[in-house]
Amino acid sequence: MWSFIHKLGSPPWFFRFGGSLVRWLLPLTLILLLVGAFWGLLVAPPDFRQGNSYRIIYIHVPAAVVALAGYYVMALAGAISLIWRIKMADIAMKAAAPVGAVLTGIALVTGAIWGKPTWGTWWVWDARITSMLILFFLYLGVVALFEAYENKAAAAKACAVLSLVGTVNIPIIYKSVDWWYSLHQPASIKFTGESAIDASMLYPLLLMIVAFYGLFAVTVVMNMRAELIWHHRQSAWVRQWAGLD
Amino acid sequence: MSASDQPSLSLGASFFRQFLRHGKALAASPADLLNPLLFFFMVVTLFPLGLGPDPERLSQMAPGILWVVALLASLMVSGKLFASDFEDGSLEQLCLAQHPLAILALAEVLAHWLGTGFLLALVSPVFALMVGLPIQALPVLVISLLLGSLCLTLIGAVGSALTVSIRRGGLLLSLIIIPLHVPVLIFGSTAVVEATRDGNAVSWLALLAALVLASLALAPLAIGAALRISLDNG
Amino acid sequence: MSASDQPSLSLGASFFRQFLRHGKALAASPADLLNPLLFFFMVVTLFPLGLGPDPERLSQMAPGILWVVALLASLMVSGKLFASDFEDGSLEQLCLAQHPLAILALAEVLAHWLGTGFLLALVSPVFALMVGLPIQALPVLVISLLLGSLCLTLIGAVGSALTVSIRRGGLLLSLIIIPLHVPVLIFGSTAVVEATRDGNAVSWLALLAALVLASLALAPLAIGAALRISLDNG
Amino acid sequence: MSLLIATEVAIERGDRPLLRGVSLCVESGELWQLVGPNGVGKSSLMRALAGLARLGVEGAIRRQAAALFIGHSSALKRALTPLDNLRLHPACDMPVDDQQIARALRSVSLAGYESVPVGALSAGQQRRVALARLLITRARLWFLDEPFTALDTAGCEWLEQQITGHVASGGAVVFTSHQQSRFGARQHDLDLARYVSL
Amino acid sequence: MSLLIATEVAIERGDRPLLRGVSLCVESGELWQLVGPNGVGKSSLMRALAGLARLGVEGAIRRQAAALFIGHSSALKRALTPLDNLRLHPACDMPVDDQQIARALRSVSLAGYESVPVGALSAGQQRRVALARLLITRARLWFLDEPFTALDTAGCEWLEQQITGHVASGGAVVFTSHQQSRFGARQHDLDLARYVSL
Ligand code: HEM
Ligand SMILES: Nc1ncnc2c1ncn2[C@@H]1O[C@H](COP(=O)(O)OP(=O)(O)OP(=O)(O)O)[C@@H](O)[C@H]1O
Ligand SMILES: Nc1ncnc2c1ncn2[C@@H]1O[C@H](COP(=O)(O)OP(=O)(O)OP(=O)(O)O)[C@@H](O)[C@H]1O
Ligand SMILES: [Mg+2]
Ligand SMILES: [Mg+2]
Repeated sequence: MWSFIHKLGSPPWFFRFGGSLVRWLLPLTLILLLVGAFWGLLVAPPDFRQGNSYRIIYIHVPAAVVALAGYYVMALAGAISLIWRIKMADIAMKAAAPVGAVLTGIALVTGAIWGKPTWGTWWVWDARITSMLILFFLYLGVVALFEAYENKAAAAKACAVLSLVGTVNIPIIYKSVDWWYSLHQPASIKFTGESAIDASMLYPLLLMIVAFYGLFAVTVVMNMRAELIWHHRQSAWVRQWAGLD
Repeated sequence: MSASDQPSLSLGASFFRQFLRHGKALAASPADLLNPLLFFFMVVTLFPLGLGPDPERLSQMAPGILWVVALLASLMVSGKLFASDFEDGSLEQLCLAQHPLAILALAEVLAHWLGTGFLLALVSPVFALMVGLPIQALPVLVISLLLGSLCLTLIGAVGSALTVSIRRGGLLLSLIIIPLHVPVLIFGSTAVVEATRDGNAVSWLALLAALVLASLALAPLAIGAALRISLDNG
Repeated sequence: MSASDQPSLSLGASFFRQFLRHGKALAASPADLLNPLLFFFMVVTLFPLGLGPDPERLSQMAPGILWVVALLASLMVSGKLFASDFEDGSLEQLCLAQHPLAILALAEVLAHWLGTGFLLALVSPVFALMVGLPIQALPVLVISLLLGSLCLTLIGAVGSALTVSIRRGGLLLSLIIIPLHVPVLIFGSTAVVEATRDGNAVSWLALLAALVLASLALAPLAIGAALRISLDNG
Repeated sequence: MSLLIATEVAIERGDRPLLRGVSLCVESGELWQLVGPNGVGKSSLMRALAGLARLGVEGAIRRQAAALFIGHSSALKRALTPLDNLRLHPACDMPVDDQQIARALRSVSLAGYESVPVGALSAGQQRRVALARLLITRARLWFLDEPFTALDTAGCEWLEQQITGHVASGGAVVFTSHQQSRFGARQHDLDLARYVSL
Repeated sequence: MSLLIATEVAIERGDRPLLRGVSLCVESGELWQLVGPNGVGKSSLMRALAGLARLGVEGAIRRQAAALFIGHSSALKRALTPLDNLRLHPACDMPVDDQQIARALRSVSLAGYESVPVGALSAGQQRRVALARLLITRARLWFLDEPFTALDTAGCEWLEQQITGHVASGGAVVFTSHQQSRFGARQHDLDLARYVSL
């Protein structure tokens, strides 16, 4: 176990390990995505109230779920980088932030698109929607901070601090937004997610969630590999891999 | 000045150079350009959080909120307009240049505006939809913000030029500048309100345009004079 | 470290010295000190102008407006918290001091808060009356602002410490800390809303107080770490 | 030809009188050093001569040529590269292309640093970028306030050559320095201690 | 007694390797000068030795005494007077009273400027205030990065005396400078050109 963690910290080893991981995870994810999309978009029955427009949940919900989990992955990597000073954790964090931001963005945009036919408006200040928006800001903050630092080693440390501060805050933010929403008079429009969902719709949804998790992992690992070869572009093992030596 | 000391760089070239210099310093990375937009976005978000999520009430106040936030955004960034030029000594160099300080300073102001107010006006519809502004009011919103933010930036630049060196006088001078922002705010928000009611927005926009022309003509002179005073004080 | 290198100045004395140093530097430029107040005053005046003068509606929104503006005022000044220390090299000296950076930095943050948020909370009733907040809500407003602004300042200090080494970091700072400000805004404005309705304001104030304690405990650690990182980047 | 004529200049700063009765006439081809201990008013006088300070300055100052001023602050943007900094510099009074700038940077031994932000250069390297402005201006009158600061031996030699060359080609230089330098030109010293106003 | 032991230090900044294999051992009573051309890495090494930079620094650095660092930036607040600046300075590690500070200011020939804001002092005067810190610290290890900058002849002599005195009383000084100075103490040169990493 320890030797595995130790090896994870070694760039050449991780590069190879990541390579083989991507090699089988990427096809698997694509297959899951295809099956899930086919099932959800074509096979599953239309909703009796919303007709076919509800099918956007097959993108909306997985994106939202994985975006949330992604922040914790990123913060965990940040904590590891600060405490144990493992470079690989820096790289993981840097790779996860933009992916999480994009997923959050997808959840927001698909939600807005969905909101137009169902609520007749693009946006409402619902508790969950609002906290998703704040999560989006948190992600963007990390990405922007990283870009702004000139020294990339310092950038990673700074982002680690920021994402840790964010982690402490996320539960507070969620709780406060929840209270905020229930305290002020409720909006005239209700969030429709509460009704129990039929199994025929649920299974493809679960499948899509798993597929999005896979997609997240694959993108992050691919990002990390790209970062690794760029960072070590001068070193022997990269030149060997690229066939330069 | 002797004949050999004729300006060897045309006014236009100098202007453009100064414009580029400031623009590049602002946007040393493309991500920097997004920052004012994000700021606007976030501050717009703060209002529903503070005022409560009732869509009805929010949409009523949307024009006012959007305009006040735009004003604040401009206020927050334009205070620093000449600060770095003053600190790193660029201002001295501008004073010694062969072309009028007022015009070179205008180049900076325009670069600054393009990177902040202009962009903000372009993307404002997104925020407007979030606070429930009716769609038919969007064009007027964009135009009013385009004109208004230019005006705000010019006025803010005068304030910035006056206060850049002064440690103690800053307060008084901002007090002088702020009332000048008021007409812009009133014309702009009224134009948008009119547009939501299908009223006569155009005349308010015309008023804004007149303000823009007036400040384009007068502000550079004030800026140039103020910068020289600041240098003397420094 | 050998025995002769024992700290020869107690932690308390160092803390107080740092507090005084920052406080004096702030007070030497009263403009900086009054800026947040002025900003608050001005923006509170802008709202009736932008939203229309209907007193009924204004007084309904007063808690939200006052709190959003207080948040923005804190945002405006907290970017400057460590900027001058970084530029003039004081930060290096703090890092080399014998006492923990986190604690010395806390001294500065407190001095900063006393000069900005604390003052603002004290004079807020004046502004509150201008936007028609019911008188019975004033005590809650002041207390919520006292607690809340301390919290905002501490969070802002983390952001300032993270961005201080970045040129043109001003807006970036806002991006980073606005999301973290959200709970403070919600608790604070809700407390005031409850107070206007004679509801249960105390429990919201208690939540704010809990936030203050938590951030007093955690923020200094983050600030210390962030300042060291910034030094490494500089 | 006189490039700068100052008559009976008196200087005060912040209500404190510094110098009085300073007169000098800088001819083309001349090299002037303002001499005096810390705080006597060298920088203040130089700013007045260059036309940067007007309040608190009395007497007549006539500049008859375009002036270049390099003072304690570098007038460089830390976020920009040396290339951009020079190309877009307000003190650059002639049309320049990238090759000229690159040549100027090579001349100050900064080849290879063309696209590093100036903020990430060492103190001496930043000063070299600031001094590279000497190569992209047509100004005949140079005001240099402690230009040798932070330069290493090679850098100082380079600057001495530039100054000597500029003077030889009919320009004029007014500078201050606390270091000893050797120029290939005769040097006029203006000892400000003689003009201190009491 | 060794006050500072550095073994096999390697330094890189912004992904650019600067120095490698630097080892030095500073004993009490020693005076070390870091020597090298602009941009070789003197300031970077000194910051690493003083403990100010950690990222990009490899190797072992052990400081066994309190350190004082005076770098390119003065660590003075422009709005405060020299008196306040020194009395409240974070680097002042002992209890001081106003008389001590006033004496320190007299020693750097700034009597009469006690209550002028530091921002209104000349370049050399500001440097003198910064250097007055040498008189109000008990740190035994001094790191001085180009401390002679902006000082006039008298100022330089004063600083040479301080350094000599500190070394004689069992302290140690590590400094950089591009000027020639004369100290009453033997000086070790560490020529960084030998450690440049390729
Ligand atoms: C921009 C607008 C929207 C945002 C930001 C948003 C965000 C979210 C988030 C964060 C989740 C939570 C996933 C979880 O808790 O595990 C979610 C789930 C969900 N959303 Fe949205 N949403 C938006 C609009 C909509 C709309 C318009 C609808 C339907 C009318 C909708 C229906 C759902 C459903 C059915 C779920 C899953 C059910 C559940 O887990 O409770 N969303 N959305
Ligand atoms: N903030 C920074 N970020 C990245 N690189 C830097 C930074 N500061 C300096 N460098 C690089 O590190 C190298 C060494 O810089 P350093 O300041 O240590 O030089 P130095 O020997 O002190 O030179 P000088 O004599 O000019 O003061 C320079 O080549 C410079 O390009
Ligand atoms: N901004 C200012 N406001 C008020 N007084 C100033 C200001 N700058 C300098 N002075 C005062 O003017 C005097 C001369 O300053 P100046 O900078 O001209 O000296 P200098 O001869 O260049 O000295 P140095 O050799 O230290 O650079 C100093 O005694 C200083 O106190
Ligand atoms: Mg001077
Ligand atoms: Mg150096």
